Amino acid sequence: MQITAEHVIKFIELVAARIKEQRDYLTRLDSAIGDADHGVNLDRGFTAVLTKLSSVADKDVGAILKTVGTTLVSTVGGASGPLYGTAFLRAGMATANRFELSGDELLAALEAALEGIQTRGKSTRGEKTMIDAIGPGVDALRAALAAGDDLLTALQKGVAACEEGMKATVPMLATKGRASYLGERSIGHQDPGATSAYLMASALLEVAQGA
Amino acid sequence: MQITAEHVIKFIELVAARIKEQRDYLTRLDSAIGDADHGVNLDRGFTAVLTKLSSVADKDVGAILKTVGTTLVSTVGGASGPLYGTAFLRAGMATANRFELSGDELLAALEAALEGIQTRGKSTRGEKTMIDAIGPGVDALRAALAAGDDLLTALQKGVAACEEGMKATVPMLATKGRASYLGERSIGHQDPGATSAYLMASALLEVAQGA
Amino acid sequence: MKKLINAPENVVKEALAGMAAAHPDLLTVHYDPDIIVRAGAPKAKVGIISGGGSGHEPMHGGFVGYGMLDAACPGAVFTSPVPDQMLAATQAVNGGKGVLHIVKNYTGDVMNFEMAADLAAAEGIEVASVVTNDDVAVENSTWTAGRRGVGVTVLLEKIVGAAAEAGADLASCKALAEKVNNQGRSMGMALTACTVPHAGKPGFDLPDDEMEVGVGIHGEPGRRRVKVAAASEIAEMLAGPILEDLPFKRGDHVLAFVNGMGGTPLIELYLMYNELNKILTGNGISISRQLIGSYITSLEMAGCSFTLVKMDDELTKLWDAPVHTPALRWGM
Amino acid sequence: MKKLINAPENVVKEALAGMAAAHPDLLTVHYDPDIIVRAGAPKAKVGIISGGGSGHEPMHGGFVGYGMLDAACPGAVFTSPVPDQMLAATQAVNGGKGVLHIVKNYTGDVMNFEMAADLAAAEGIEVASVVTNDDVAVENSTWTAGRRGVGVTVLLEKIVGAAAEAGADLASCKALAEKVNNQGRSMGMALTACTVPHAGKPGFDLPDDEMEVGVGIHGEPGRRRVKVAAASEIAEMLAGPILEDLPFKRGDHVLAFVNGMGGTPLIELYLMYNELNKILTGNGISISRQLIGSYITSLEMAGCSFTLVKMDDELTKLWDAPVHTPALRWGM
Ligand SMILES: Nc1ncnc2c1ncn2[C@@H]1O[C@H](COP(=O)(O)OP(=O)(O)O)[C@@H](O)[C@H]1O
Ligand SMILES: Nc1ncnc2c1ncn2[C@@H]1O[C@H](COP(=O)(O)OP(=O)(O)O)[C@@H](O)[C@H]1O
Ligand SMILES: [Mg+2]
Ligand SMILES: [Mg+2]
Ligand SMILES: [Mg+2]
Ligand SMILES: [Mg+2]
Repeated sequence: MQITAEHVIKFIELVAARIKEQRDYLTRLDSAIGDADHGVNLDRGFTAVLTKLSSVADKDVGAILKTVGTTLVSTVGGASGPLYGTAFLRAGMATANRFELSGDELLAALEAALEGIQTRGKSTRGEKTMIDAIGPGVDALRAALAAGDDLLTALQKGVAACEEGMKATVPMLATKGRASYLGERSIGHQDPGATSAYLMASALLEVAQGA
Repeated sequence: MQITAEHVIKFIELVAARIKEQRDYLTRLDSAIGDADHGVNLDRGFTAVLTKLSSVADKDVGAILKTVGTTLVSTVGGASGPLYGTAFLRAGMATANRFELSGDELLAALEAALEGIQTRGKSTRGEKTMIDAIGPGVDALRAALAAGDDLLTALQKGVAACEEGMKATVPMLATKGRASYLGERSIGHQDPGATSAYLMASALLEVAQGA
Repeated sequence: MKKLINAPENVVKEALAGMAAAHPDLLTVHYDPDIIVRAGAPKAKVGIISGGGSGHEPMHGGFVGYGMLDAACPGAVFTSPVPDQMLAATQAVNGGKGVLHIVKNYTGDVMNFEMAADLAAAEGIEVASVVTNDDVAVENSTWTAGRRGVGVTVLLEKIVGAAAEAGADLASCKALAEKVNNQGRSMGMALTACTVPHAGKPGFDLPDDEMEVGVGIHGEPGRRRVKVAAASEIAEMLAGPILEDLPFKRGDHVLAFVNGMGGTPLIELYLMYNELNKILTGNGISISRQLIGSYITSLEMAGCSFTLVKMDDELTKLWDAPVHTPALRWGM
Repeated sequence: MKKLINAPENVVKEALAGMAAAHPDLLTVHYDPDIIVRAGAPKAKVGIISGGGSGHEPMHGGFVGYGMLDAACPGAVFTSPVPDQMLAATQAVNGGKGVLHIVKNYTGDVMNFEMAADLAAAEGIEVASVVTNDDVAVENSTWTAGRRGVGVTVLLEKIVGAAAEAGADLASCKALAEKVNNQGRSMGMALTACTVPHAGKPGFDLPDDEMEVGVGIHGEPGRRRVKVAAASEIAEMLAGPILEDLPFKRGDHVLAFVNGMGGTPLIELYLMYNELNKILTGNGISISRQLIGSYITSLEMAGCSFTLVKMDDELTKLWDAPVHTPALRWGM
């Protein structure tokens, strides 16, 4: 199977819906070790994204993702705005002019997104951030595709790894983002950004499964 | 029996002790319909009075009461400071140079005190203030003495009337003092000033009984 | 009770010590009796003094300085000061042209100031008094203690202070103060109660979905308790009774004062100012001057009050005149 | 949640409308992207802009005006503004002499300002940035996001704004800003949590007998939770780490800033100033200038922070220079 531009539109719509559903949950997580705005931030951003989607409905995957990225940068703010914004922008650059993505192309786009977050956030794994969910997810996807898994199976493995990565943020000591100000007190709480990253990953899988 | 200057000193000391004991109770009453300071105000005043008592220990009743009055005026503040201050000042003026008070002299001093409060506070009975306790108390004392009761019996009747007067402030609508700002909402609460007035009256009785 | 204090009985004196340390250029603090006296005030002017319970900061001590008060008398928290303080303040600022006492209409304040005025008069000092009573939440009836003095007091102290600085005599200062009081109206509300340090408990219990409308500045409950409402509705509840009362009409220019009660963030005060501005515009009244901030407070109470004073050229000029105090400063 | 607001999503815009209505002489508000721009600023000077989440009022919008900021970018409550705002503000204030971005060290603020600076640079506008990081509660380690920018930001905006007004070039403004940041340290504490309007619940639960020490300005918990203590002990907890850190020593003169978090009454701030003054005096450090009030806040949080900046003649002169903004005004 391939991921089409239409799938990408559905994926973005599903992410927007999931974020709205989970808005208060994400905000509650951010309230424990941050400033209680992560869910509100992303909901504001994806609500704005929804109004832009119709203008790119017939565009290529790259154009769609770039529009998502610039809209997030312009509406989310906080740490997650530039980070997710950059992620979608980089993924969009990696998929310019493509209307369908193979597994390897999808992987390349996700790698570009991860790379973008790390550069923008000057972060590495193990710092209790969104990349502790995205990183393992991308690794698992890469390994599965390399092992010859079909895209759906590979995505399933990727999302499972992403979920594990999200849960693994609980015992971590935060050394990036607002949670780092808490020092030892950041331990024992799940990172909100890792949680929203997992929500996005599972939305991607759901769209692929429905395809 | 007569009320001596020594009794008056004991009376003031007992009032100071009772006020300190009941400080939080008086403040709680004032919190319901006022500004939560009546007990604190009187405790501050009578604590200051205690430090002055030794300087008038061998003086006449008038000198003692005037010292109490000026000290209250200078340390209590609020509404109760000028009111109780004036009351003790006027009682002191009525007992100048006296070392012992007969029942009638005591009555005259209390009448002067009541008169002073009413003039200073521009208040009449039924407005939910301290004079709703003091007024009936003075009336009952006057009636008992006129009927030929001995001083102790007359004082007992006076204090009982004072207590009834205090309780009768509960259903009253306040039209003077801070409680008047509450309008109808002042109904159902006992007036703090009437309560402190009753505390003072019963302290006087207690000293007379011990005499 | 959570407060940045040491012992409740030392709160006022320790805060005064902080003021003395912070503003030696503007004021001097004297203790026992506690008064705050303007530093280096010219003697040949009418002295302007005010006072009241503490817990309303910056009022009144924060208004001592050039163009406003010559002295302030801070009582215990929410308790009128004692006559000794007003007498000492009157003596300290008297330069022979007389002293104006600015008194908020509360039984205690009025009586204590009256006693002080009598004592000062007995010393041959000419004293005049004005009693502010701008709170429309209280029915103005001869059967009650009358309306409370609230927000107008701050504006009046600025305006009359400017007149005194410019050389107005005692009678003119008193007449001006009465004019400002007559042309001003206020009303306040509270989202939360406040805790008097000595009492240790909030003055009233307010459920999470209710507020008090028509409160004074002493942590006492208001005229009525209603469900918490949107800012626009709260603005109507406050502005409505103010506008219904004398003396505002279409075409008027007003000084609009949106005041925080002590625990209200500034973002909410600006939001309320926006609501007030819309209401006034709808009534054909324009705001020619404004003051937004927590200037007459009730400890940490959350809530706000509106005060409107009808302005004319005289009042506008005096409002704009230079002032330099810890809490209000412009033109210098 | 009790607040003087209408809908949570409109809080920022409605408060901005209030600011626009209140201060047309000082500033203009533009919407989408939301920025506050100084009215009538001279073009031939370095533009000074800052920004950050809302909920910290008066910072930053209240500091727009003569001698301080040329524009401010208010984000959603406690959320860094987006690059579009900083780009628009940079364009609005650029007069050809370049624009200084004053950024508080938070991941979000830094990244969003960086993106805006890149975009502005791409348009040929010269941009320099300074990142404040004065909060000694956070360990200053390369392994963390570094220290937060807090109270020093306010003082820096005043001082650098004065330099820009006097004609300093972009490099000098940046160097001056770095000097103030290097010479300043802060620490804060909270007695209560605050509630982000959208969240509807306090950011943390704090028992009645506990407080948070080492808090930032975003309603997040602090470094540690301890039993509520006396003001004198709290003052030690805040001043101690500040003094242990660089750069204060006996004989120094400092600008002392006692800041309220939004829900703290002024009487408590003066009491805390008294405690701070005693501690500094005991350490041979003298306060040559002070600022006391709620200037960098966390909505209705109760608590306070101390900021000390080591002063010299240059900084003192710039601090004393005239300023006219909604929240700070003197000399004019
Ligand atoms: N430097 C960083 N690198 C990667 N992710 C980060 C970084 N800083 C923060 N994050 C992520 O951002 C999330 C917080 O986002 P959000 O609450 O929207 O922004 P803010 O922290 O500005 O309030 C964190 O949970 C974390 O996953
Ligand atoms: N005008 C008045 N005449 C008589 N008593 C009054 C008057 N005003 C107030 N009081 C009494 O004073 C009491 C309140 O005293 P207190 O709380 O110490 O002063 P304040 O009201 O200034 O806080 C009231 O309970 C009432 O009994
Ligand atoms: Mg956050
Ligand atoms: Mg009282
Ligand atoms: Mg009182
Ligand atoms: Mg945030």
